[in-house]
Amino acid sequence: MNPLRRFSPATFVIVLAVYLFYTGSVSEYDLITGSIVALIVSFLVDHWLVKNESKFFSPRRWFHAIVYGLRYFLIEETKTHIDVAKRVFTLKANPGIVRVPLDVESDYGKVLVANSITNTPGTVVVDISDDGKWLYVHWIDVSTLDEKEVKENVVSYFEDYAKKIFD
Amino acid sequence: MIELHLLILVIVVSFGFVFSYLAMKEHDLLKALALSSVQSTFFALGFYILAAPDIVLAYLAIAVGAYTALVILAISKTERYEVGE
Amino acid sequence: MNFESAFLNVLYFSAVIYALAFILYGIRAIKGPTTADIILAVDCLSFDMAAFMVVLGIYFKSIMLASGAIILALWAFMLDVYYTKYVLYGEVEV
Amino acid sequence: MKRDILVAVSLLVAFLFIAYAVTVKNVLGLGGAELRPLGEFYLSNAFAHEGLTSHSPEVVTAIVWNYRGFDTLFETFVFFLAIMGALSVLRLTDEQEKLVRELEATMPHRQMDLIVRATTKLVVIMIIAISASIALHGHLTPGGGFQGGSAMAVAALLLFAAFSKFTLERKGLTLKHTISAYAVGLALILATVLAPVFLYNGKVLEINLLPGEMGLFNLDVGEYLAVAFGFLTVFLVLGIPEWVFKVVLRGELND
Amino acid sequence: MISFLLAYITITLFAMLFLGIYGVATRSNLIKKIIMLNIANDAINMLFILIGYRMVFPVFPPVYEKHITFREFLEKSVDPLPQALVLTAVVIGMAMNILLTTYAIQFYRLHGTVDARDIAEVMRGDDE
Amino acid sequence: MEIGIVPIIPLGFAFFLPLLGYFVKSRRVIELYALTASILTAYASWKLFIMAYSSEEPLVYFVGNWPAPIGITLEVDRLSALIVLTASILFLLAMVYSIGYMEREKGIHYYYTALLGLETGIIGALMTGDAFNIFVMFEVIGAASYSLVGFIRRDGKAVEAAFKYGIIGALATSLYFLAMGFVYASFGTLNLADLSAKFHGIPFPVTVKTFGDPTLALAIFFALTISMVVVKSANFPGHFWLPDAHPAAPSPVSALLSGLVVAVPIYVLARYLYTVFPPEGEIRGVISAVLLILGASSAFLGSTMMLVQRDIKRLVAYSTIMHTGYMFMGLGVLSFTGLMAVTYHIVNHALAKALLFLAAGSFIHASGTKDFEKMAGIGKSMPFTTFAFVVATLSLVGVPPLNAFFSKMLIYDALVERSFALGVVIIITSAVAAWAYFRALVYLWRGKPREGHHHEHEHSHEGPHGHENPYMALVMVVMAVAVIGIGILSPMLIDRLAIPAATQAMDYRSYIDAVRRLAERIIASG
Repeated sequence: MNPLRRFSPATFVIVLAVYLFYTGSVSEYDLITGSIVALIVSFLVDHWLVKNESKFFSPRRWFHAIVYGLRYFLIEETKTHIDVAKRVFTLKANPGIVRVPLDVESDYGKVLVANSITNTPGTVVVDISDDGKWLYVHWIDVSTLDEKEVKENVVSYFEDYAKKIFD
Repeated sequence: MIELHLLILVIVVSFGFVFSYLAMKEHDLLKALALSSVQSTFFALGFYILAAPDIVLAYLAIAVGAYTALVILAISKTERYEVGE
Repeated sequence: MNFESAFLNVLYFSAVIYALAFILYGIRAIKGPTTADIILAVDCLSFDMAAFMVVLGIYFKSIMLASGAIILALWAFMLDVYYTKYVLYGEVEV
Repeated sequence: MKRDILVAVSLLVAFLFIAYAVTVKNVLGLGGAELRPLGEFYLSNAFAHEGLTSHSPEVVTAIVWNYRGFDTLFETFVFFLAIMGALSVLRLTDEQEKLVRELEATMPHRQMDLIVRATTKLVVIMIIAISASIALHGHLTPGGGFQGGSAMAVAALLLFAAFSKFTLERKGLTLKHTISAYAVGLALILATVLAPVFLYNGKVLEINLLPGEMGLFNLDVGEYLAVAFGFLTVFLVLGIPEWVFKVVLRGELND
Repeated sequence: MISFLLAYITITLFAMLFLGIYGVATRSNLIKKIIMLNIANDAINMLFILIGYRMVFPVFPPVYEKHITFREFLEKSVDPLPQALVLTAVVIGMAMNILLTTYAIQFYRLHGTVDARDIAEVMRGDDE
Repeated sequence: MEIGIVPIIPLGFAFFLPLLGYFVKSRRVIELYALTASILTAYASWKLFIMAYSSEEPLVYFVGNWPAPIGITLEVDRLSALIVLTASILFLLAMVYSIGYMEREKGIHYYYTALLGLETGIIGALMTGDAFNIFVMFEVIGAASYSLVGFIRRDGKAVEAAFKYGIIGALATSLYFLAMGFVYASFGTLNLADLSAKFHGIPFPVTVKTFGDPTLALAIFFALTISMVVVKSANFPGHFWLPDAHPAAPSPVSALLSGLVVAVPIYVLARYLYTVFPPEGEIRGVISAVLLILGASSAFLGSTMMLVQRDIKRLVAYSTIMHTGYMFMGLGVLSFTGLMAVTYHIVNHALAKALLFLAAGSFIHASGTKDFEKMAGIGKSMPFTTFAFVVATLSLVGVPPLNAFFSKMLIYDALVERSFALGVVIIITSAVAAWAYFRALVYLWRGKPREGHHHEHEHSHEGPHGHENPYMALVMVVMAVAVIGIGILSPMLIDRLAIPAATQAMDYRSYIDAVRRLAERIIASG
């Protein structure tokens, strides 16, 4: 097999970026050593980290990722924080674990959805089924048990973006 | 202002002492290990306050990383509970 | 009131809150009836500590000290994975 | 129980004596604002342009590998001996190794769930990059070979836990490779230590092979490789499932 | 104030050291012995670093950065030698941990116990 | 020759032995590699010995060309050169012996790696002139000896002994590390010559003043160091690991552990007590009394426990406790005769005790059991081994023409200078030990083979062999001849070796000056 096929440009970029970020300086020495390290690592890990290189370098996906990040941290987080704070003071809570279907195909998309759900207060992902099709979510206010409505309330906002970014 | 550093250190060593005492008294080794990792984390903060970034890097990798993994491995290969007095 | 002093005030405030959180986590780690409680407390304590370190780093105006915080956050993740795997499967590296 | 009390009482006496000496007499000389002269010497000379300098702005690394490099060489040796001691307890002959492979092939692989695995992938890559950065910047900013190497080892441990040991072994990471890489790291250190003796009739550990600030680079890289693969070697052998090892050991005991 | 705080810190650290020694001497579980040994080592390391600390503010780590003058660095930086020594000791401590843990595991494989009192019985049984 | 390269030789060879062992399966290659390493080391230490004895001052070597208080100094005087030579020769012999003894063990490269590591640690600890470096070297010795004790991993006793030895040794060296803290805090330096200069009020470059309360710090330092030495050299309160650890190791390793490893802490204590901080005033009396009491009690303990042993190696191990007790008593006198006697006794004891363990190991190798009541009558079929065993026991008991007699006599002289009662301790314990050895010898030589002797083989881990291995016999004969030869030449050797060594070790002024002159020159030239 052609050894050059093992080289993964996306991994190279990620490693170099992390290296420079941690070092905190962009001198000649850093660039050279960083590139060498990134080259070695990207040959070693093959396409294990990033399966599809073209997806990684697509500007459209990056744009969605940035938009999602801003909206998530500025709007969604604030909303849920206020909601949970209200519940704390009024003692209105109806906790329970619900099962939610998951439509995202890629692994990273699933991780993004699960972590986004966990990071917003009020909802925590407890488990994921072995085939990756179902999420088990602990929800502070189980208002409905209908699958579609649950999905609408808990997952769909994140999932739309996850699909745009990773699928 | 140096008192601020020393006050944080006082908190660090007090927590360290309390948690290492608890670790000694605990019969469940997994819990004892968790308690001693609390102590390690506080000590990392202590090294940080004492202006020793090199030690912090080495100590964290050792005490929070490799050492914990090693002891969990040992517990999983031997017994989890210490036999009481 | 200029920006810097306001920022420092916020820092003071957050440092105090982090320190209070230490105590709460510490209580949970001491009391925690099950092992899972203790592990969760250790985990939260580690991340809390990392954040506290960053705050202190800003306060002392030293970038160097922030690198420890990044490392601590990463290591705490490893600690969780190990505990979890042990509690779930009994053996770790299989 | 009686012995416990005896130990406690004798320790308490020693503790009281030391507490008296440290607090009342201030034996440790704490609380001063002045440096000890030796420390001051290191601080003012470590990165000077001439004189007894080691050209390194990171004074701790300068002491660890340059001024007191002999200590650190032997510290690496202690680490090496400990790892070889652990391996000698867990050693496997060729036949036993084959038996272990056969038995392990029958085992289910317990990976953790999808979310943990995907997160681990990212975190591991980050840790590898950070560990390399810590190690290669050892002579400029806090860090050094040992810190970087142990960080790298933690990345490997994370992989062991989230995926299984077998996943890595199937990818081609075996004991043979780790031992070879370990030896490469040690060879780099030893070459840097001994080269001055043979090259220009210098002394052991008189490091000026590379110019200026780069002097400690070799040792950082060597120690990084040595520590990372030393840890990996031990954990690869320790990770053999318990019942497999017991079968192997029983075979040996019955011989 | 400073001397009181320092006295408190050192005494607590020494107490922790002796707690660790007491634990090594009296706990019967081998893994527990290792944990207590580490606690004792941690206390010693912290004491060692404390020796190199200086009562100046702000205090710098012994790493020269471009944005401070050399004179300031010399006046405000802590003693680097104890840190270098502790670094050596930390590595050595980890090496010992690896070795000791391996022996504990191997003993469990042979005799099915890691408790010192059981070990004494096992050993007596072997002699006869 | 470069002095600094002596401890690097075994280290460098040890680094690549595991790799070699992993890829080359032939035993001969590995044995040859290890032998080459130890021959080179022995040659280098012979050169070192010649240099040290032909030079008036201690040899000084600045590692990396960093002068004294800044870098690490190797400082070799006659005392350390003598013990380095003994050590490296013993290691060479032990490795030749191991070829025969370990012929049935698997994973032999780990064994030789640890053996070379032990050699590195011992040579390093003897040569170094830096207090903290001694800590590192103790850990090297420790790591190597723990892994050697536990090498026979199918033996539960060996593994348990290795763990016990490991945890107590790690704790002891931690205490020594704390002692370093006190030294650095109050004297501001770690170099031995510099410490001595500070203690005697002699000026030294770079470090100029002391901090805190040096007298009290010195007291705490001695308390911590003595507790470390007590544990590491197996004297009375810290002796409990030795009777388990030394017999459990393979016999050549037991020989080295008993002969050399317990002597290194004693050498270090001697260095501190005689060269660096010769105690004065109140502290002198306290240290002397502590050492004498501990030494006498461990001598009594060792000799009485010898009487009740049935395991031949445990018997010899208890004898080691007795002899370290003697060395402690010799140090405790704090006089020139004491140091000279201890120096000479370290060399003689190393040789005789190693020979005794090797002979015992040879019996075990041949009979497959450790119990000498079960190996009754074996002596007649193994003439060389029995000869070696007899020579070694007679020497250790103190029979006149053999080597240990002279050093015991010197220790006796030193003790009688202080008090007659202390001399009596040596006589009584020697007599008890003689009785214990005699009992063992009678079994080995005169005893009738017991019924069921051959069934014992299955349970022992070192199976039966039947005849004397040529490598092992060769080593034992060489050593027995050395024991007799040194004994006969003793009056001359004491004059030529022991007295100059002790004189130079007590001459702190030349010890400091040798370092200071060189350091001042380098610092001035910048």
